[in-house]
Amino acid sequence: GYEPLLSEKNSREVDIETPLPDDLTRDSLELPDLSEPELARHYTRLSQMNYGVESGPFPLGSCTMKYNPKFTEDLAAHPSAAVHPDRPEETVQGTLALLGRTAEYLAEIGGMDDVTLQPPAGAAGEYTGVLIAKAYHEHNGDDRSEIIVPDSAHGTNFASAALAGFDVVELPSGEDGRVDLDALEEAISDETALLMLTNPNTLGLFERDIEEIAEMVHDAGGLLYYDGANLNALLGRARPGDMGFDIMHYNVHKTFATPHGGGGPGAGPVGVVEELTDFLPEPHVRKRGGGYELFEPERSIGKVHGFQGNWLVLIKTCAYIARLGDEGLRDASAKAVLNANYLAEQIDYEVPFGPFHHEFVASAGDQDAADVAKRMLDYGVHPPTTKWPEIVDEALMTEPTEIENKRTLDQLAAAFDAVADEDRETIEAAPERTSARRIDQVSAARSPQLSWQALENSE
Amino acid sequence: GYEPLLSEKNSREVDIETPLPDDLTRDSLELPDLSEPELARHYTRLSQMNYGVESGPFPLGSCTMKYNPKFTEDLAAHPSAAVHPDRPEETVQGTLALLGRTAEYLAEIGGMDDVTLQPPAGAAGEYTGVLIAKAYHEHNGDDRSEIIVPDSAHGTNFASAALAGFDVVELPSGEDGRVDLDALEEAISDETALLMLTNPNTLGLFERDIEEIAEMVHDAGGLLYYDGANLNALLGRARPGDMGFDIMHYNVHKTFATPHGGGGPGAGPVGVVEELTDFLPEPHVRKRGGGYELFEPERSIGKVHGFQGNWLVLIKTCAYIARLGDEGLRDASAKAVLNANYLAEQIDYEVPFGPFHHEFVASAGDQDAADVAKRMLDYGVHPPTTKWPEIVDEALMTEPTEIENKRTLDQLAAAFDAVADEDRETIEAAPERTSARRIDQVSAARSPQLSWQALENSE
Amino acid sequence: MGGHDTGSPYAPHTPTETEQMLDAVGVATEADLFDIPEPVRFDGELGIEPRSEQAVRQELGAILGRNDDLTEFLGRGHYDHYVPSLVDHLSDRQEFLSSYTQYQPEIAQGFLQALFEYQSMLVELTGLEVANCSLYDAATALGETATLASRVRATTGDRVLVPGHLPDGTRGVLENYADGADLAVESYPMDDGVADVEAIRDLVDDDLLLLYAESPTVRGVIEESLDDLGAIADEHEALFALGSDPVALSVLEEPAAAGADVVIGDAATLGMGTSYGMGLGMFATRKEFLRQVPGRLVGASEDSTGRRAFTLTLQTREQHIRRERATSNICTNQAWVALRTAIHAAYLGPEGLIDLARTCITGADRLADGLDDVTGISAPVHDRHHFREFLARTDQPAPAIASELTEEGYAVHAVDDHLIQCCVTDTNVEQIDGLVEAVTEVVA
Amino acid sequence: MGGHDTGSPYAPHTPTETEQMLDAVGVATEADLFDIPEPVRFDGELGIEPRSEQAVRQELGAILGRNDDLTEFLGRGHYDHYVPSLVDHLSDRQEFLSSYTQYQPEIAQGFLQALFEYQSMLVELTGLEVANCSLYDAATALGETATLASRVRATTGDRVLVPGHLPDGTRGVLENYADGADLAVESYPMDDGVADVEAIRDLVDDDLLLLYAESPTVRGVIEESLDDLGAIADEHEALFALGSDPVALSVLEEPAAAGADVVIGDAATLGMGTSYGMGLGMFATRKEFLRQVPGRLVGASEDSTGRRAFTLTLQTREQHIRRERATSNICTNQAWVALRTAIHAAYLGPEGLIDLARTCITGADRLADGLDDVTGISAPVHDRHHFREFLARTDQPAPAIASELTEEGYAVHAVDDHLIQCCVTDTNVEQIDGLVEAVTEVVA
Repeated sequence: GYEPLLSEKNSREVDIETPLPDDLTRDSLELPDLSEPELARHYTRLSQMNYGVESGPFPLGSCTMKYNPKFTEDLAAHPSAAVHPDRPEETVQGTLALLGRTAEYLAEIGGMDDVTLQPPAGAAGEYTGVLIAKAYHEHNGDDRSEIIVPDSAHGTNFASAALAGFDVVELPSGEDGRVDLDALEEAISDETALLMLTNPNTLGLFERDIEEIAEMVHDAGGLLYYDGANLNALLGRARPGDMGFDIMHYNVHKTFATPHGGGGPGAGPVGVVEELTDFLPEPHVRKRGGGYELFEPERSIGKVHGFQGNWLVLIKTCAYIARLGDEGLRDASAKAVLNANYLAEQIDYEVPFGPFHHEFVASAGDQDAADVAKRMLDYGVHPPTTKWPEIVDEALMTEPTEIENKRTLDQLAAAFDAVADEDRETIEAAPERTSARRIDQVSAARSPQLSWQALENSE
Repeated sequence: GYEPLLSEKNSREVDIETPLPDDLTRDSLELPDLSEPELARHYTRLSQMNYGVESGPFPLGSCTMKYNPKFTEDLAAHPSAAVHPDRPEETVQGTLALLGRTAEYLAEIGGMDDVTLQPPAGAAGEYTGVLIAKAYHEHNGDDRSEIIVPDSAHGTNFASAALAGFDVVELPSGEDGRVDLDALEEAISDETALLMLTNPNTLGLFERDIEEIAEMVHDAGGLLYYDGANLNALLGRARPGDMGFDIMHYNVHKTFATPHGGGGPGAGPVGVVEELTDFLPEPHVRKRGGGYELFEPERSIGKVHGFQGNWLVLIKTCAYIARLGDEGLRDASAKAVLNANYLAEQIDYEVPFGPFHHEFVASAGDQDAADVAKRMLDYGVHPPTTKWPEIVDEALMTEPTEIENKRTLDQLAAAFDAVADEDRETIEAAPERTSARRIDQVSAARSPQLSWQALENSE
Repeated sequence: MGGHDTGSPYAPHTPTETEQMLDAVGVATEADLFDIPEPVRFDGELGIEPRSEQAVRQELGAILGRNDDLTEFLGRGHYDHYVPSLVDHLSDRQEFLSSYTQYQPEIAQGFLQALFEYQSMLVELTGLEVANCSLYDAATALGETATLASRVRATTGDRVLVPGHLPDGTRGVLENYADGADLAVESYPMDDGVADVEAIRDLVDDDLLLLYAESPTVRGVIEESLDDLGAIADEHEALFALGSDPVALSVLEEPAAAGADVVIGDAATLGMGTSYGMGLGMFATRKEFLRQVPGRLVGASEDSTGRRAFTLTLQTREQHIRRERATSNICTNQAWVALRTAIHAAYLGPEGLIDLARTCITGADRLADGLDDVTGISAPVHDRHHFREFLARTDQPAPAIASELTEEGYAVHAVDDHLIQCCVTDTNVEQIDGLVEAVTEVVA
Repeated sequence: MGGHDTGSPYAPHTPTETEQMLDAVGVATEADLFDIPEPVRFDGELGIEPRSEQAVRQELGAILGRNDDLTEFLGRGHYDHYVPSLVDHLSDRQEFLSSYTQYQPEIAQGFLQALFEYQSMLVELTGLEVANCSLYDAATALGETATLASRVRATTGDRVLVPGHLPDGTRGVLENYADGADLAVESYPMDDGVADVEAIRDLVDDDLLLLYAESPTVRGVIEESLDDLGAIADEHEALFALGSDPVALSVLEEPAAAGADVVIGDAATLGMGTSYGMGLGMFATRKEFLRQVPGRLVGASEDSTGRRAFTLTLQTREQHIRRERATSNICTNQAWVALRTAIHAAYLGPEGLIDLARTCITGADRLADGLDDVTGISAPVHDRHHFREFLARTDQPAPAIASELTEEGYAVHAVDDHLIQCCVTDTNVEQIDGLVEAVTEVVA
């Protein structure tokens, strides 16, 4: 497993000649210079050193790595989808109609009254939601400075709150892994702008007290935010809006099977209840006459993306939801939860807490969870998320999603169990069968080399 | 490297229920029954056990394994290309125009007067050409029974001649690897319907006496057929029509970079000189008014394909030629010939004969050429064609095509030379690093198991 | 764009590399590499302008765009079924698309296994023991069947009997194959859309070499006398061959059960969609004819570690070894289409295939009923069971009706002065009402 | 279709398997798996009909088809360049498309190397030492630059100065980021399409935190005073950030040479084509700010055998570790777009990139000349060097002209009552004459 860098294959420095005066231009440009066949082989080779959902099981906890239907790619590649964001509304009625429909679908699924599609990722959705909460309180003349986030929440919750200028109040989990109502009581104050919750939480546990939680927050004048990372557990079974959440984001690259693309692009649409619709980002889509139009909501928070977000991703979202429909969505959550429960049942590692839904967090016990993960690579599967949430020792956070079945779950369980039986030396030496062996991350961070130029200079 | 059969993963037997009476239907159907994600993984895994042009060098002699440009695939997938062959002409003017243009391009490149696009492969092209020769002679009241084929010719030449009912007269090669004029003189008679020649021949040698050869055949009342397998050597440098050939086929999946698809589909258009255009298969395309029409040539040989051949392949052919143009085509042959000559110069194996063009045939000497090939697999390259043509002992027939450059040719040479230095045990034990080790072909043929049903029955 | 700036965009040589390589070879210029006698050298221009990728896409895309956008109700041997996107995406992986015939099986296990699976599916669908991994199309498969018959038949005999309704294209291909093998092609009469069994009995004698029937026939009628036809062939020690396709075979009587010795047809009805007649010659036969089979066969074997592995097998039948005594001249075949067919079939699974076949039955019935209600049209002409397609009799001239329908955006066959033919599959079943409406207008 | 016949087509469970698994888990029904209190259970219908793949493609394809087919001369931050087919085919390989963030680098070397190469190309194009491997888009990159500035600036200061012509979308995003970090966004005046350097000198004081300029500006003018602007920022110990894009940077003065501390912009001008504003936030900066960089960074390291290998690095900057003290909240980014950008850039190579940039210069000039010849139009408004786009002054109302042009099949910006803006790239350069003709007719 080794492929030279593009720059090592062939580079060429070309002098710049343009109609511009020399003082406005650079002197030369040096970049890789390879033919199409060479590039095809380069990237084919690189792809062969990469593991995707179609390579095998991918039970990365909290990441909902579903199979990405191919036909949604074809729709995103539709020639009519290639339009400029500054086009007059009447010339992009197709785009607006598709956005409108996607927003309607999502609103229905989340039990929300309206949805913005602008946020380009889940964290951007959180940030959007936080801005909406901020604007709402400000509009009410209510200057609130704090956002409450459970300790088991995704790191983005903390960061998004901070980005919007809030102080973060961290909420310790209760002994059952859920929100501790006493702790919550203590955390809530008249500074509380928002409580951000993931439900089921990152342990896969449904917050059974959600109605009471909502009441407490609302009574204190705060709002309730739903982190949609784990929505796949609830499709067609429960809706954040019905639980008392005021704002939520959707991770379409999780729940709605738009591909994760090695890190993105995703999209993080945000749904809100009626009371908050005036605060949605602009432009917002709505029906008018037989068609659709864009408008600026009355108290819009403004913009969270330079244009209107990750349009091509939203096409895939819409297509996926239309393909599944009610029946398919309900089945997706059923099978996702069945798979997690079945897998947890099969593996030798201890699984504390429960009953869980779409994911579970096992404990590697006296093994190092990161080593366990590396060793699982040798068994040809993608390992779970490790060492998080910290409430479980040496956590192995496992989310098989609905796309596995008994056969592949049994294979996955066999990989877990094989590693569970192995000794420390073996797992510390892992992986052995991958294109690269264990990579030294410490020295990578200690003396960062972030470009081929840096590599050349260090030689 | 092992992937269970579809049938081993999950099969299902389903009872047949239709509106038809039971005696017209089968009772049940048992086939693999897998979900889309499972299939995606199955075929992804299979693809990973397969070597393509973008996996690395592919110097398979006589096969012209070029890089297949991606954009030609997009054109073949153009929605407007999906038309039925029975459509009225006036509704498929796009298809007819594209066929017309492709035929014109090919006629120009081959120096022919007209071209049929109907033959679905090279061998089908040969057969078409033979039928045209037959019809021509018959039309002239000249019943000729023999076709002359050099011993170094592709096996298809012999088989195509036989398929059309001719006797094959095999022509022994001269000492220089080319046509022996004395032997040819002896072979020619008034039974000679056709001489089939590959030029450059399978040793990569240009038949320098081609003018004399053509004269001899024509004087005897015979026709001259050009096997287009090696046309890549001559693009824009020489044209079969100018050499005296009357009929030729083009292997578009070689010369014009339409993908070989693991064995096809290709296309084998056939070009003819003016005198033979009346014999072309029907329907044939021609311009009429501002558009195109189909017609039946006056003395058409009839059909060689149920409809009009491999249409989607022809789109790719046309696109490739239009992309390269004169300049690109001439460059392709130059670089193909340069590459073969450069590679031959670099390797340790003896290369008899010359000067060669787009391919050369090295001799593995006292090594077994088939073993050499197996061992080359271990060096991550595709080996040459082996043990053919038989005029070279333990032949390694090597055609790098123009898509390699000095770097990849040097890698390829290193693979040749590494094997040349290895001992018999090593190469007989090869390959070691492939997804399957050396496969037992003898027992495969002795007790054929050609389906999963056969495998199940044998268990 | 890399490498050099002129010439083939797919040749990677920089000018410097080219110089170095010419030096290594020992010639001064590229022209010196060519050992071509001066008189046959080509110094002219082909007159083909090179174009950018973008320009070729625009230009050829615009040419293709001249095809009218019609909803096709066309069949007669070339059928359109919806091809799932998965088929495109998987088959386009370069490891499949840009690979060669599997002469080095150790690095071609993936394609070999896919073809083995394709063969196995045909074994299930036909009930025969052996399927090859592709011929060009249904017509050439019929030609190959005739030559196979002449090789395997115990006694002499040169008569090939085919349905009177066989399309010209198929018949034409068969004639050429038959001509080379000195066989005589004759039509047998049809009665109400199917084989006239009694007439056939009268026609045959011991010179019968091959009896060919189709089900569904090209007119969409399900042949009801397959058992009789098989028996007739048997009586005369002739081969009985059946033409069909994988979708129809999912529900129709198993050919082997009706005595078929060979099953052919267009397997690209799965995997390919409408493609101007580009097909995939299906070919399955009895085990006893194995060594006379045309085309490639993939077999299971073992590698040196004892693990199951696949390889092309029985290659001594083929042209590259047996030359003029080969079972066929076929070399390049339709392997990649077979891969697509297999993926499509696997995608559908048994239930999906049966569903699809049901759509072909009920859709045709529904359209026939709809047209029958139109004044001036009676459909179906044959009072039989149909699959996908059927004939309709028109009071007005059929060619004029068909031509006017193209103006309305529909394509149907005009097969005779007062006969049109329509084909319904999953891709146009939703447009049945539209067609009926258009026909109503056109004949009004 | 396999597995079960209802429910999600992407869940493979057969009914039997489901039963077995429920048994293993110890529950009777799927509903029993859900630990949801009754009052918040959802028993209603979402009202979304499931559809076949074919139906969804038809339906959504038809919806998309409602977009008018216009030749766009639109830019202003979202640019269209021809994306070679190679980019689609390679980036669509599932190993790339369906992979996750590279938390397990040992099985993600391919994507990591591609991102490392992307970073390296940006280093060459910007002259800065560090590039991250993506932010969402140019606007959010500007927001992140403002917060970076507030973290790294030695002294206090809260003023962010941006061009007066900054588009509303970019400005709006920046305002939100600035608000959270208690920064003040102010516009500086423009003069003849570029920064008014003297006015800026008057505006700034020691509270200056960040000075932001663009070249080309949103009006397509190449900024000529970058060195001056860099010096002004430097004098006040403020950061100087430049907005641009990879195509422009191929030929324009190297930002680092002009004193830029940060370079941002939309890198998806390569790799993505027109996509309704979907972009790729480019972000490069000086090495000294490395540990304050937002977003992901790929670094070279070694594996346990000493072989070069790549990994995400400096992750302690990121939200999943540093939480509310992270450099940004970004998690999912635009990695796959960065892959596409890198492939596109590599496809073009240095000569191809420069060629493309030249087309953007000469094309804009040619269109401006053409429009200037039309009575009632003067172009370009700014007597300066342009890249891709320019303003034209119209005697008649610009919105009416733009609107009438859509009837003729062209889209241009109407940026003011009597200003239109046009953008030329390799994708519409062949349509320049058509646009000029259409404008001539419209204003006649």
